[in-house]
Amino acid sequence: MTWIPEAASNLAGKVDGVLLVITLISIFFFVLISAVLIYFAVKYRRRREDEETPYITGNETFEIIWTVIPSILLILLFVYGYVVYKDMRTPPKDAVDITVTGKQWLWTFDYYNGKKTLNELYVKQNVPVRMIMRADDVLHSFFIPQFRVKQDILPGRYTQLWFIPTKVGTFDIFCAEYCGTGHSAMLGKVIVLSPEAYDIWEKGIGMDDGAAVSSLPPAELGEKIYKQKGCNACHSLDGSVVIGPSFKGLFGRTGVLENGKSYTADENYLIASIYEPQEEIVEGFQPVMPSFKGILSENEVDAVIAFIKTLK
Amino acid sequence: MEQANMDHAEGHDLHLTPEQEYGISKLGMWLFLGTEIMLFGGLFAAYAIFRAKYPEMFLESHQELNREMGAVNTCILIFSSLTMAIGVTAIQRGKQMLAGIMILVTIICGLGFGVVKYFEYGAKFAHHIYPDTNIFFSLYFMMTGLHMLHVFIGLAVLGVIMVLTFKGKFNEKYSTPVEMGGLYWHLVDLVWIYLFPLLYLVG
Amino acid sequence: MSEHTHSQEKHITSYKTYFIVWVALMVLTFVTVYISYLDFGQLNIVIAMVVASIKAGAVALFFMHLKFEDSITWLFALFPIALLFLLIGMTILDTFTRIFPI
Amino acid sequence: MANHTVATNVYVPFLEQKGFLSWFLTTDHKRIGILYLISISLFFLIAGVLALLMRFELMTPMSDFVSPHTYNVLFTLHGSLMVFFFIVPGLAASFGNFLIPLMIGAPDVAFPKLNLASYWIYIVGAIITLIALLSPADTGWTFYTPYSATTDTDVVMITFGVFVLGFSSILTGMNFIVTIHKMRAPGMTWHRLPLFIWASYATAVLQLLATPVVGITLLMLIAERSLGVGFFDPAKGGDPVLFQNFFWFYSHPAVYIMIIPAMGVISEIIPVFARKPIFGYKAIAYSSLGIAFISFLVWAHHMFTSGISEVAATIFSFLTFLVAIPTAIKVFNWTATLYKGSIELHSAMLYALGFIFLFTIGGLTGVFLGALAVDIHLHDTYFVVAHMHYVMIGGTVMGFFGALHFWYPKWFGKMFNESVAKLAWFLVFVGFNITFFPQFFLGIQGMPRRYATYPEEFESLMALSTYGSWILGLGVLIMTVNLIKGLFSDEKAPQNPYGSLSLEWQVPSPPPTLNFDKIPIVTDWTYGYGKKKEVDA
Ligand code: HEA
Ligand code: HEA
Ligand code: HEC
Ligand code: CUA
Ligand SMILES: [Cu+2]
Repeated sequence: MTWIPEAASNLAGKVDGVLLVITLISIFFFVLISAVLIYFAVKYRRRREDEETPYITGNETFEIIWTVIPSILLILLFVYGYVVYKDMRTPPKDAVDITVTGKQWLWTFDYYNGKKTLNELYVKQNVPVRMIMRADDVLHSFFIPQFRVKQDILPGRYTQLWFIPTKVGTFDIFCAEYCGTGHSAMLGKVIVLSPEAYDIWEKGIGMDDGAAVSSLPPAELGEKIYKQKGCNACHSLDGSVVIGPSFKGLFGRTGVLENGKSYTADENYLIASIYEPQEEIVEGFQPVMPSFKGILSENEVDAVIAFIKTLK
Repeated sequence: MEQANMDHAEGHDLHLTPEQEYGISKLGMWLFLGTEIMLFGGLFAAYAIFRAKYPEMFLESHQELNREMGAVNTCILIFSSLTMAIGVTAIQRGKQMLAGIMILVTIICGLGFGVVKYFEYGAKFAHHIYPDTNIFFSLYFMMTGLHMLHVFIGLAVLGVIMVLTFKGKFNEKYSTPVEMGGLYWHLVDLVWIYLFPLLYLVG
Repeated sequence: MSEHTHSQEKHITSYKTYFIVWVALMVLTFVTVYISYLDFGQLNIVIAMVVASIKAGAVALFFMHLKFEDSITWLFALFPIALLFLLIGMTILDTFTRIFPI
Repeated sequence: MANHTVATNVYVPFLEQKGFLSWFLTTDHKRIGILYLISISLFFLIAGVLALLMRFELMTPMSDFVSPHTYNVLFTLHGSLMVFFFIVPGLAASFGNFLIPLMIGAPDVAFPKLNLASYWIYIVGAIITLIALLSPADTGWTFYTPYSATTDTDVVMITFGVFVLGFSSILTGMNFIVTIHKMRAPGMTWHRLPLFIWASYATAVLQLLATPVVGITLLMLIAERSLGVGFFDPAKGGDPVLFQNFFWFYSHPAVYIMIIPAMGVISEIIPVFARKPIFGYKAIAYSSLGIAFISFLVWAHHMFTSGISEVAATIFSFLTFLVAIPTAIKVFNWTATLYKGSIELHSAMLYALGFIFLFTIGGLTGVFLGALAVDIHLHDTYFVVAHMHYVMIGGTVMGFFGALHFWYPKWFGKMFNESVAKLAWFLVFVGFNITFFPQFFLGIQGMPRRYATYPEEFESLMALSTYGSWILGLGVLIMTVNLIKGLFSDEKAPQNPYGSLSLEWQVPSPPPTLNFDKIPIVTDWTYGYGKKKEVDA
């Protein structure tokens, strides 16, 4: 682990430049002050009770020096920071638009090509992207450390950010603005594909990510969906309650709903829970689960259920 | 170098001379008025922003307000400020009876203001206008509500001061509480001077 | 207590002054109400605020005796107003220079 | 030389009177100071224990000790209690109350009854907030809308508690300003005032004029929740970012409410233990006012990524850099004061030197955050957490501990064990750095704050931070025990153990009820240490 995360976007290098300059200036001043402080504290430590000290009340020259030099440095730093900021805030004309919606506690991405993904953002290497962002409920913040980009997303209004991904790979997306219980689980991935790989992804149909995945056995596909589509943000596999009930031993379980009715978690119940979560709320939980209608195909829901069945 | 003649600092209480106490109270009061300005400030800032954002909403909604009632209330409050000021001068000249009566008139005016406001609010509720109707009315209710709260606090303070005045506690040598009560009351007036046009006239 | 005990002499404002100020306030109130029936477009609020500020100034200077106060009182009377302008000014600046991508 | 005309007729220390009412209805500024001291220390310990719980949870990436919801509640309470109930009233109310009248040669503050009222308002606010713990909020101490307007937890109660508390702050500020203007002893001119007084004055102005804005903001939030108004709700035409503007208009000045008194303390401790006049008196004095003034102009540096306009961000970034200048002046002047001194490393002095080290780190990292491009990356990461703890613990808390050790003999007339105090200092200093230094790296790596669970790659540094917090906690514990034990020791403190020239040391320890037998006549400034050639007015 280096002290600074990998620089994986066109902006990262520039931000790192500012960061480096500030770090150097800071280290300089810190070392200077500490060295002088320690030197004085040792050199002039009290040896006798009746030591005489000179009556020095100040010195204008010094006063001016240590006002003017930091001032100049600070103004330079401001300008440098501003120049890079301006860059970070001005998307190029040819950027492709991807719409991001943040809601408690998922990311949805809508692409210019009509595709839609959940918690996974696919972008093409070296192609500028403009993210147009909006929240459904409360504030969130879209943050990719390796790209050095961050922007809050707000309900009722669009905000934007842009970048050119320069390295192929998978990087974390964090929600950086506190948004409630699931804030720390509101994670995503940005997957930077080489132009060739991106074209293949673009041609893939539906929401499955490629033929390779669909050919998995259902339970394994279900597990993959569980991780990719963000079920893991709220449902644990080990019996602990995060935000929603754990999936452990869920299948066949009986329980009580908020409205007092009791239920058995059979296939139909699970399908309904995923497509219309607000209809039947399990007792003791909040109605916060988003509907996955239009996000998970029927095959995928079947796969999830197959996966849940394996969790005894 | 000033001379120290402060031997009277001995003893059980802070022996400040009445003049010193007067200076101290007055500065304190003005500082307090400064915080009051900032307290209303948040609402004024919100007003400025939302008015600039939604001029039509403000224009439309303010027509629901009753200009006449607002104007009447403005006159009542300005008049009460006059009587309060006269009360202060009266007590400074040692005229306790006049001062007491003037404060009484001020209080009556304050009550009158409250009565008018009561009818105004009542009329709003009758038209199903509540604080959550729209942002203009949110501001209207919060600004006038906070102002009303100040009026009530002022009335309570003036009530006490009036009783003490009639009891003869104050005179030309010592009139600090009357003056402080006066400053506070004028501030209440001052805030209304802005609220009236902002809410009733140029919504 | 070092704070100069000299000139603690109070200024007592005469009843006459108060009456004059009051009449002025009433006239100005009438003026704002009257003007509000006319339409000066954007100027409406400016006029209203100028009139209100004159009134407020009169209340502060005479009813509240600010005219006869020392510089510290003036400072503490004016500084909050400056801050208020700052608060309003900067929030407005922010609100109306934002960028909306769509 | 601060002249002292303290007669020695009947000396009745202010601690003499006994009984419940003698404390709870006291208007003696020294006793009110003690009341504040006890209250804020309790809140510090409570909120500190909450922090230790948080750190314990964060030792591993999973949420295995408390649930995410509980974690969120923990940092909300930790932040709110620390900020509103410990550090904002903190030094200003406890040591400010104790010292201001003594230092300026006055028998009490300008409004003693109001002073008592302020304390009780503080307590009422605290009680309301403690009641709020029955259904604790989970919004973070910043109460950002719309989350705070929609969460099921009880936000109204805690914000109302903070609202009430605000009045305590306002009244204290007003009291101090008037006291400093009107109650100075003869000869105590502005340029002879101890620097702690200048600092308290600057702080008081901030308290007076910034606090009402947070008051009205919280009131608007309460109205939002209870009356359904929509100032901050986009669905009703409101603007969530407006809330942030209002909140930081107060809360940025509030961070200087926290630090300026501590800077004042440092300016008192260093000359005494270096036996040197403070270097650059006027520069330090006026820079306090400068900081206070500029601090009103920088609030939106907390909002660079929040969706404010670029123009505003640029202006605020520029002004943020300006605020570093008066601070830099202070740091350099303190360092220069040590030159050719006769330095005694008393525990109070160790805290003061610790302050300079740690606060410099905190301040410099503040400059990182002020730089627009860098803040985009670092905002809402552990870098900010580290920055704020470096300035608040490395700065204010160090100053607070320093003040405790420095004025302890004066206040209580007793002594604590100096060796134990040095040991505690060492543990606090080392533990603090182990806890928070790794967080800078975590932040740069991208670890977001307010995360109950976190990706595994951050585990080693997070665990290190947790171990550090144990050392820090141990240090605080030892210090607390040492100071409390000192109260019951038989060792009487001398009137002026360090040879200070400031007025409070010219009266017996503990001071008599009305401080002075006679109001003293001051003939020189407070810092006339060393072999003197001329008198500085
Ligand atoms: C005691 C409290 C305190 C103090 C004194 C400061 C001091 C400063 N703070 Fe800090 N700050 C906080 C408490 C404090 N802060 C808190 C609590 C938060 C987080 C709130 C939250 O979100 O929960 C915060 C967050 C915060 C942010 C927002 C970060 C974010 O959320 O993205 C920023 C951004 O600009 C910032 C900047 C500064 C600056 C520039 C200073 C300056 O005043 C520092 C000046 C000092 C120095 C610079 C060091 C000494 C100078 C020299 C040695 C001279 C040479 C230096 C140079 C030439 C560079 N702070
Ligand atoms: C004055 C301010 C102050 C102080 C002193 C502290 C002190 C500490 N803080 Fe705090 N902190 C904040 C103000 C402060 N904090 C704020 C404002 C936030 C932001 C909140 C938010 O995001 O909303 C924050 C957030 C915060 C976080 C980030 C949480 C997150 O974002 O997820 C962390 C994590 O490590 C942390 C840790 C600590 C630790 C380890 C201490 C240590 O210094 C604590 C030291 C320990 C003690 C003081 C306890 C000692 C006592 C004992 C050992 C037992 C004795 C008991 C009795 C006698 C009863 N704090
Ligand atoms: C934002 C949090 C959240 C996410 C993300 C989420 N859920 Fe849920 N889920 C909940 C909550 C809360 C409940 C309980 C309340 C309810 O019944 O709606 C729940 C209930 C359920 C239930 C019924 C459980 C029972 O014990 O009866 C199923 C099945 C379920 N979710 C499946 C899923 C699947 C599959 C996914 C992902 C594709 C998912 N959930 C994603 C929050 C979430
Ligand atoms: Cu979404 Cu935090
Ligand atoms: Cu700040």
